[in-house]
Amino acid sequence: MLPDQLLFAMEVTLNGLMAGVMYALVALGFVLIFKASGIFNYAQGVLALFAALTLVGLQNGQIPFAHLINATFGTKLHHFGWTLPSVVAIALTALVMVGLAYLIERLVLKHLVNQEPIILFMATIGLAYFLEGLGDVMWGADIKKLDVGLPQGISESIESVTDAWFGYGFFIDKLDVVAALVAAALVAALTLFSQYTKYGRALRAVADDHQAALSVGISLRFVWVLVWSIAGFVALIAGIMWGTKSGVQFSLSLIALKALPVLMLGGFTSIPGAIVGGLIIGMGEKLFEFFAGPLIGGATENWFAYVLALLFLVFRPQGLFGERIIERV
Amino acid sequence: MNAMDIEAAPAAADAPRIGGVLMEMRNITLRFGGVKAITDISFDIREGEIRAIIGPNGAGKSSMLNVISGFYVPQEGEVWFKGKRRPQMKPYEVAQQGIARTFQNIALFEGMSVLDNIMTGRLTLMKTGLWSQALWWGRAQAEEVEHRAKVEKIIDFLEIQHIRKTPVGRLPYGLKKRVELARALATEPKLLLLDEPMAGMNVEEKEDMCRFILDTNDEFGTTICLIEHDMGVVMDLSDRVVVMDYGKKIGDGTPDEVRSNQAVIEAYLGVQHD
Amino acid sequence: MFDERPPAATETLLEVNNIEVIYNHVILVLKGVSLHVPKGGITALLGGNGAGKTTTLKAISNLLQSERGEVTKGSILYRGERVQDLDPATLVRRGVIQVMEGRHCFEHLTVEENLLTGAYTRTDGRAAIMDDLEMVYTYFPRLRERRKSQAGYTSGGEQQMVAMGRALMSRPEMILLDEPSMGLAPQLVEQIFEIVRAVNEGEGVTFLLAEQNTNVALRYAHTGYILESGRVVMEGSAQELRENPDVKEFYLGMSDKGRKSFRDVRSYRRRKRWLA
Amino acid sequence: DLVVPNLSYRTGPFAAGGIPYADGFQDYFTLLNERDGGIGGEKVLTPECETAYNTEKGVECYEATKGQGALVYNPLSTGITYQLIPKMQADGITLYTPGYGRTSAANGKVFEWVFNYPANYWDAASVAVKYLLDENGGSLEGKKIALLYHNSAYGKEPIRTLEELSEKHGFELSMLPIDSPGQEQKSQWLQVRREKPDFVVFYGWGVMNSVAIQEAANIRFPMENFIGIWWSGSENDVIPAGAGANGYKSLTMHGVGSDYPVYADLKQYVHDAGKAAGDGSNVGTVLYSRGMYAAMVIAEAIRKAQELAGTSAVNAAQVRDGFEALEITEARMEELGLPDFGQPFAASCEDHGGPGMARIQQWDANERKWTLISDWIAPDDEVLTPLVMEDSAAYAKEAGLTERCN
Amino acid sequence: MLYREAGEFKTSYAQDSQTFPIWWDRLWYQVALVVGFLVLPFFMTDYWANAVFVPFLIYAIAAIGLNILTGYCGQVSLGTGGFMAVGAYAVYKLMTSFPEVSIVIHVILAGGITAAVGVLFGLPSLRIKGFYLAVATLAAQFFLVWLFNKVPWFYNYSASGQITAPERTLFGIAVTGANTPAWAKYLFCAVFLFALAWIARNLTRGTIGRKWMAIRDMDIAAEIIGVNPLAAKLSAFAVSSFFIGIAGALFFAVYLGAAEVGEAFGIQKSFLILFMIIIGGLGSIFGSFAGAAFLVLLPVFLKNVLVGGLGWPSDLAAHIELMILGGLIIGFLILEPHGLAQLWRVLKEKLRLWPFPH
Ligand SMILES: Nc1ncnc2c1ncn2[C@@H]1O[C@H](COP(=O)(O)OP(=O)(O)OP(=O)(O)O)[C@@H](O)[C@H]1O
Ligand SMILES: Nc1ncnc2c1ncn2[C@@H]1O[C@H](COP(=O)(O)OP(=O)(O)OP(=O)(O)O)[C@@H](O)[C@H]1O
Ligand SMILES: [Mg+2]
Ligand SMILES: [Mg+2]
Repeated sequence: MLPDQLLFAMEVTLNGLMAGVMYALVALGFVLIFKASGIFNYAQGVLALFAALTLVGLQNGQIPFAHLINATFGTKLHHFGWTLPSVVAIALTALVMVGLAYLIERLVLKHLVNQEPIILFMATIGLAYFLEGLGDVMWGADIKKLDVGLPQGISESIESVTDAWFGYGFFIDKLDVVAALVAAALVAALTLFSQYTKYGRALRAVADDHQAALSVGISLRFVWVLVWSIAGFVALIAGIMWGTKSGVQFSLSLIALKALPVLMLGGFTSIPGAIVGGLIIGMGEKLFEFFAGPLIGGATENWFAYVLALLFLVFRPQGLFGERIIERV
Repeated sequence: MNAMDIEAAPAAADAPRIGGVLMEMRNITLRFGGVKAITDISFDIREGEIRAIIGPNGAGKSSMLNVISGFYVPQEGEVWFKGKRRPQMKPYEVAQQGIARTFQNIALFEGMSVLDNIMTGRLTLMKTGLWSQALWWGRAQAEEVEHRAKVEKIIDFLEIQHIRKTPVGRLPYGLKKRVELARALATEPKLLLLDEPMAGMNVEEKEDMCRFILDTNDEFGTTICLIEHDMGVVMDLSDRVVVMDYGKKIGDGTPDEVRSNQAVIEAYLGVQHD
Repeated sequence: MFDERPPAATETLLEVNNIEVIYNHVILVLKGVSLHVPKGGITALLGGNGAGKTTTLKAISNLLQSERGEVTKGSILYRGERVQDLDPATLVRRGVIQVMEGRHCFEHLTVEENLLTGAYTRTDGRAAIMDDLEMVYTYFPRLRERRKSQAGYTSGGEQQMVAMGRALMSRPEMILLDEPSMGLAPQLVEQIFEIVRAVNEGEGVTFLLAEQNTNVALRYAHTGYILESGRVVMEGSAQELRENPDVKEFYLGMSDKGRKSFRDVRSYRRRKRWLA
Repeated sequence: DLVVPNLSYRTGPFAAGGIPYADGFQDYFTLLNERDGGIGGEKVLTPECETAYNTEKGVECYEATKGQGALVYNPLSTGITYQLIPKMQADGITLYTPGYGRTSAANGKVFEWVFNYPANYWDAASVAVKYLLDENGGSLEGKKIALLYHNSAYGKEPIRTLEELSEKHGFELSMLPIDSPGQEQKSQWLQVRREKPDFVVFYGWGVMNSVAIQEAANIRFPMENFIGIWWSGSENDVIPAGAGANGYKSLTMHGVGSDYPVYADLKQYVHDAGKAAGDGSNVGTVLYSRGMYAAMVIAEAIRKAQELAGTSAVNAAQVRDGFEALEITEARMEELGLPDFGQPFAASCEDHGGPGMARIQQWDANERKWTLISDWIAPDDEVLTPLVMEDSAAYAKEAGLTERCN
Repeated sequence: MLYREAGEFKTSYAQDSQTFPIWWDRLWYQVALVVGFLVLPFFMTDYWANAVFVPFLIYAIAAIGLNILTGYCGQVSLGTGGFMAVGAYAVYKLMTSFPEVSIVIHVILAGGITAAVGVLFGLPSLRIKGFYLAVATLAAQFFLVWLFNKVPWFYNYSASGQITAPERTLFGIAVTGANTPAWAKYLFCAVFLFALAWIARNLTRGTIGRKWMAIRDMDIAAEIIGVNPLAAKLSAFAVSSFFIGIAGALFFAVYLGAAEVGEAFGIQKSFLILFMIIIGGLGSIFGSFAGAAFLVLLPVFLKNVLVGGLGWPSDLAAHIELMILGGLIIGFLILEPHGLAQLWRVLKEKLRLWPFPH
C-alpha cells in the first residue's frame, strides 16, 4: 500500500489534470481566433456565457428581452411555456452563435482590417461588454441551472477500481471525464483542420498578413465568420461544461481568466498547446495549492497559474508550442 | 573621431583617404538550424574606404551585417575591431563603439516624427539623467538644444528640412531611406553599414543617395560598408568589393577585378547589359 | 536585347478614368490618373518615390480600403465593368491579382504553403494546382530548395519569388506587379522579367507593373505611363518613352555620352522641365 | 416624504442574491405606502441605485442620493459599508447593515451612526459553533471544523471568532479560502477529502454557494455537517445541486416561507396591483424575506423617530435616534403580520448590535423548501464582546474618535 | 479661420520643442489651468467631487502612468490594479506608521515603492513580448492582490483585511478621512495630477522618451542603434509604476477612504485603465486625460439619463449601459483607432485647412 500522502498527491494530480482540461476548453477558443486573425479575443469567456445563457433560455422557453419589453410596455411576459429537448436547444444555440459570428464580422471586424493587435484586442473587450449586457437584457441576470443530461458527481467506477488497486478510491468527477473526452476530440479535429485543409491554411495566412491575404483572394469576411463560428461553437461547449458545473450567470465569463495562463504556456497559436498547457496549469496549480497552500494561506491558484506560465515563458518566450517569434532586420 | 561638425575642415585633402584595417572578420560561420547562412568567411574593412558586399539573394550578406552589429552571434569566427578582438557584445554595445547601420527593410520608428527619429541616433551621446529630464531643468534642456543643432545640420546635409515634423509612417519609400541614413549619421559613426540603401529607388534618387554616401565618406572620413544590387552603383562607388554566394566568399577585390572574375559573373552578374 | 515587339493587342482590358485617391480623409495622393491597359500586354507604371504608383495599383485591386484610403472620383473599369465596389477576393476570382510591394509573404507559413494560398480561389482541382506548383518551381528553382522553410526566414529575394509565385498560382488573367525588382540581384531581376515575359506570352496574362527600375521595365514593357506627384505626366509606347530625352536623363541615368558614373553626379542638376 | 435610498445590485457577479433582496426591500415600502399611506402619514420614497456590488459605484450612488434627504442606507455589501462608515459619520446619516458589514459597529459607543442588529458575522460563527456543541452533546473536543470562506473582507470576518472558540472548546480549526467568484473549488474540496473535517462552516456569497454545495455533494460530504451562514442559505444556492443538496443546513435570522400574514397584504396591495419591484417570482424566498425584514426594521425605526420627535417629517438625525431607541417585541411583530418572524430586540446607546441570535434551517430537496430545525440560539457573548471592544477601540484610535454614552 | 499657426515663427530650438507650439493651444491650456485651479474649487460639491472630479483626476494619473509604459514604451500591462494596490497599501502603512510625516511625502514615497515593485515585475519584459507579456503582467496583478489579502501586516491585522485611511491634514485642512471638504480633495489631487503630467510631458519629449518610443516602434532596430533595451524597459516600468503607485495611494487615501484589495484593485481596474489609454490615445498625454474623462463621465452620464431621465429600472439601465459602453468602445475604435487624441489632431488639421477640404 502506498503512503497516504502520495495517494492524496495522485488524486490531486488527477483532478488537476481534469481541471486543466476544463480550462483548455476555453483556451481553445482563444487559440482559434488568435491563429486565424491575430486577434486576442478577450470576449471568449463572455461568448461562453452568452452561449450558455442562450442554451438555457431556449431550453426553458424563456422569452428573450422579456424584462425590457415588460419595462417599456408594462406587460408581464416571461416564458413561452414550452421546453425544448437538449439536442434541439444545442443545435439552435449553435445556429445563434453562427449568426453572432456573422454580425461580429459585419459590424466590428470588417471595419478594423489591418489595425494593430492592441486595437483589435480592445475591440473584443468592447464586444465582451456588449455581449454581457445583451445576455443579461435578453435572458436576465439571475442564476440558472443548466442541465443537458451530462453526468455529474463522483465516478463510482473509477473510485472502486482505484480502491481495489491502491486501497484508496480516487475522486474524479464524471463531468470532468466527459469534458476530457470532448476536449480530446475537439483538439484532434481542429488540428487536422488547421494544418491540412485549404481553409486551415487560409486561416493561418490571414493571421500573418491581412493585406496579403486579401491580395491573394482570401475573403477576410468568410475566414472571420468561419473562425468566429467555430470559436462560438467551442464557447458553447465550454459554456455547457462550465454551466453544468457551476450554474449559468455572470461569473461564467470570468473563466476567461483561467484560460489565459493556459494560453500563455501552451502558446497563443497552438491547438495542442492549449490542451498541454491546460494540463500543466491545472496540475501545477492544484498541486501547489495542495502542498504549499496550507503553509502560505491558501487561495493561491489564481496567481500561481500565472507565475507558473511566466516561468515557462522566460525559457520559451513564445510558449511551449507557440510559433517561433520571427525576429529579423 | 567625434567630429561630425560640418564646419570642421575635412580630413586634409592630400592625406591618403584610406588608412589601416578598421574591422576584420575572421573565419565567420553562421548557421540557423540546418541552414548555413555564412560559411567560413574572412575579409577586412580599411579605415576610410567604401567597401561593398554583393551577391545573389540569400547569399548571407545581410546576415554578415547582422554579425557585425552583434545581432547574430556566429558559431565560429572572430570579429576584430580597431586592432582588438571584439568580445561577444550586445547590439547596443556595438552601437556605442561607433558602428551604425541602416536596414534592408527600413526599420524606422514609425510612430515618431522625422526629427525624433534622427534624434534617436544621438541617444548614445546624450548624458543627462532621469531627474534632470523629468524637471526639464539645467542640463536636460541645454543638451536637447545642443543635440538638436547637430541634428539640424544632418537634416540640412540630407536635404530633408521640409519633412522634419512629419511622422515617418507617411513618407514615401525613398525619403524613408534617407531618414534612416540620417539617423545612422546622427550617431557619429566610425563605421557605417548600409544594407541596400538604394533598393526601390529610381535613378534620380539613386544619384542623390550616392552623393550623400560619397559626401559622408569624404567629409567625415566615415568608413562605409554597403550592400547593393545595382552594379552601376557598386562599381562606381566602392573601393573594394566582397562577393558572396550561398554563404561563401567567391571573390574579393577592386570593382574591376571582381567584374572580370568568372565565378562572380556566373553566380551573380549574369550577362552584362550596359 | 532590345527586340522591338509590337503591342500584343489593342483591346483594352483595364481602364482607369481620372481617379482621385484620398488617404485618411485628408491626404490627397492621386490627382486624376487615367490609364488604359491593353489586353495581353505589359504596361509599365513608372515614376519616382511617392509618385502614387502603389496607390494606383491598390486602387485597382481594391486594397485601399484596408489602408484608410478611398477613391473619391473617377472610375475603374475591368473588361468594361465597374470594379470599384468589389471586394478584393471577388476581383481575384475574376482574374486580377496583385503582388504587393514589399513582398508580404505569410511569415509563419512555409514557402510551399505560401504558394498554395495563391490557389485559394481556384476550383479546378488538386491535380491542376499541383501542376502549377510544379511550374512555379520550374520558374524559381530556389523555391523548391526552400519549400519547407518558414517564409519569414527566407532572404529578401526568395520572398520576392514567393510573392510572384503565389500570384501565378491563382492562374490570373491580369497581374498587378508592384516593384518586382526591388532588392533583387541583377541576374534575378532579369530572370523575373523574363518570367514576366514568358508568362505574358505563354499564358497570355496581362501585366500592369509599377517599377522604379525604368531601364529594365521599359525593355520588357509594351507601353508605359510616367507618374509624378499623383499625375500622369507622360505616356506612350515603351520605345517612345525610351527615346525621350527627359526619360533618358531622369529615369535611365543616361547623358548624351552614355551612362553617367554615379561618382560624377555630385555637382548639380537642372530640375525636370515639366515640374516648372 | 421620507427618503430611503435602495442601493441594490441587480447586475454583476452577485446579482442572483441582490435581486430578491432588493425586491423584498422595495416591496415592503410599497406596501406601507399603498396600505397605510406611508409611515405616520409620510410617503416613503426608495430611489434605487445600482451598485453592481462595486464599491466605487456604491460611493457614487451614495453621493448621488444623499442630497435628496436620505435618512438611512442599507447597501448589502460589506465593502461598500466600510467605505460609507466614515462618510456617513461625517454626514450624519444612519447606516443600517443587518447581518453584514462591520461587526464591531455593534459597539454604539464608537459607531454612533451605524447599526447592525439583530445579528452579525461573529454572532453567526458563534451560533454555528453553539449549534454544533448542542448536536455533539455539549463538547467539540477533538473535532475538526473547517471554515470555507469567501476570500475577502466578508469571508475573513469570522476567523478571529472561530479561533477564539476553537481554543475555548478544543476543536481543531482549518481554513479554506476560496477566491471570488469561486467557480473552481476542486482544491478546497480535495482538501476536505484529505482532512476529513467533521463539520464545514461556510461563509460564501454568489455562485460560490451553489458550487460549494454541488462539490460537497460530489465528494459525498455529509450534508447535515455542512453549515452555511445566512448568506449561504438561499434557494439559489441549493437548487442547482438538485437532490445532492438535501440536508444542507444554514443559519437564518428570520423566518422562512410565505406563511406569514403580511404576504396576504403584499399580494393584495403590491403584487396584484402591479406595483411589485421585480417579476414577483421571488416572493417568500429567503433573500426576499431578508430584504423585507430589513425594510421592516427601518420602517419601525422611522416610526420610533417620529414618535420621539413628535413630527412625521423626521430628518436624518432624528431617524438615528429612532434606531437607537428601537425596540421590537414579539407583539409588535405579530401586529406587523410577521409573528415569530425575527427575534425581539431592543437597541441602546451602547448596543447597536442586538442579541445576535439565529436559527438553523435545513434544505429539503424533495419539497424544495427550507425548514427551521432549531429554536433561536444565542451567541457566546463572553467570547464576542471582548473582540468587538478590541476592534472598535482600534477603529476609534485610528479615526480619532472618543467614546460616547458615558 | 478659427485655428491657425500662420505667422508664428520659432527662433530657437527650445521654442520649437515647447509643449504647445501653437498660440491657440497655449491659450486653451492656460484657460484650462485657470478654470481648474482657480474656478472649479469654489463650485465643488461632494457629489461632483466624489462622483466625477476626484476619480477623473486620479484615473488620469494612472492613465498617464500606463500610457508611459504601454503607449510610449509599447509594453502592454494588465497589472495596473496590482500596482495601484501597492501604492495604496504603501501609503496606508506609511500613514499609520509615521503619522507625523506629511501626507504629501507619504504619497510620493508610495509612488517610489511602487516603482521598485514595478521594476521587479518588469524584468520578464526583456524576454517576453506582446500579448505574452500582457498576460504575464497578470501574474503581478493576481499575486499582489493575494499578498495584500493574505499578509495581515499589510492591513495592520484588522479583522476583515479592510484598510481605512486616517485623517491627515495639509496646512491645517483635512485632505484624507471623512471630514475632508470636497474642494480640498479636488485640489490635492489636481496638484498631483498637474505636477505629474508636467513631468510625464518632460520625460516623453526628451532622451528617455525617445528611447521608450524607439523600443516601442521596433525594439530590434532600437537596440542596434544603441538603446539598451533592459534599461529602457525597466525605466519605463519604474516611471510608469511610480505614477500608478501615486494614483493608487490617492485612490485609497483621498477618494475611497477605505479599501479592500480584491475589490478596489482587482483586475477590472487594470482593464479600465487600459481602456482609458486606448480610447484616449496611446502615446499621448492629452489622450490619457481624454480617456479618463470619457470613461469616468460616460457611466455617470448614462446612468443619469437612463435612470434619472428615462426612468428605467436600475438593473435594466445597468445592462443597457454595459451594451452602450461596449458599443461605444467599438464605435470609437472604428471611427479612429488611435483614440480621442488623434481625433482631436485630425480635427485641428481640418480646422487649420478650413474652409478648404484638403
Ligand atoms: N534569423 C534567421 N533564421 C533562419 N534563417 C535565416 C535567418 N536570417 C537569415 N536566414 C537565412 O540565411 C540566408 C541568408 O540570408 P540573408 O538575409 O543574409 O541574405 P542576403 O544575402 O541579405 O539576401 P538578400 O539580397 O535577398 O537580402 C537565407 O537563406 C535566409 O533564409
Ligand atoms: N496609408 C497611407 N496614408 C497616408 N498617406 C499615404 C499612405 N500610403 C501612401 N501614402 C502617401 O501617398 C503618396 C504616394 O505613395 P505610393 O506608395 O503610392 O507611391 P509610390 O509611387 O508607390 O512610391 P514608391 O516608389 O516609393 O513605392 C506618398 O506621398 C505617400 O506618403
Ligand atoms: Mg539582405
Ligand atoms: Mg510603391
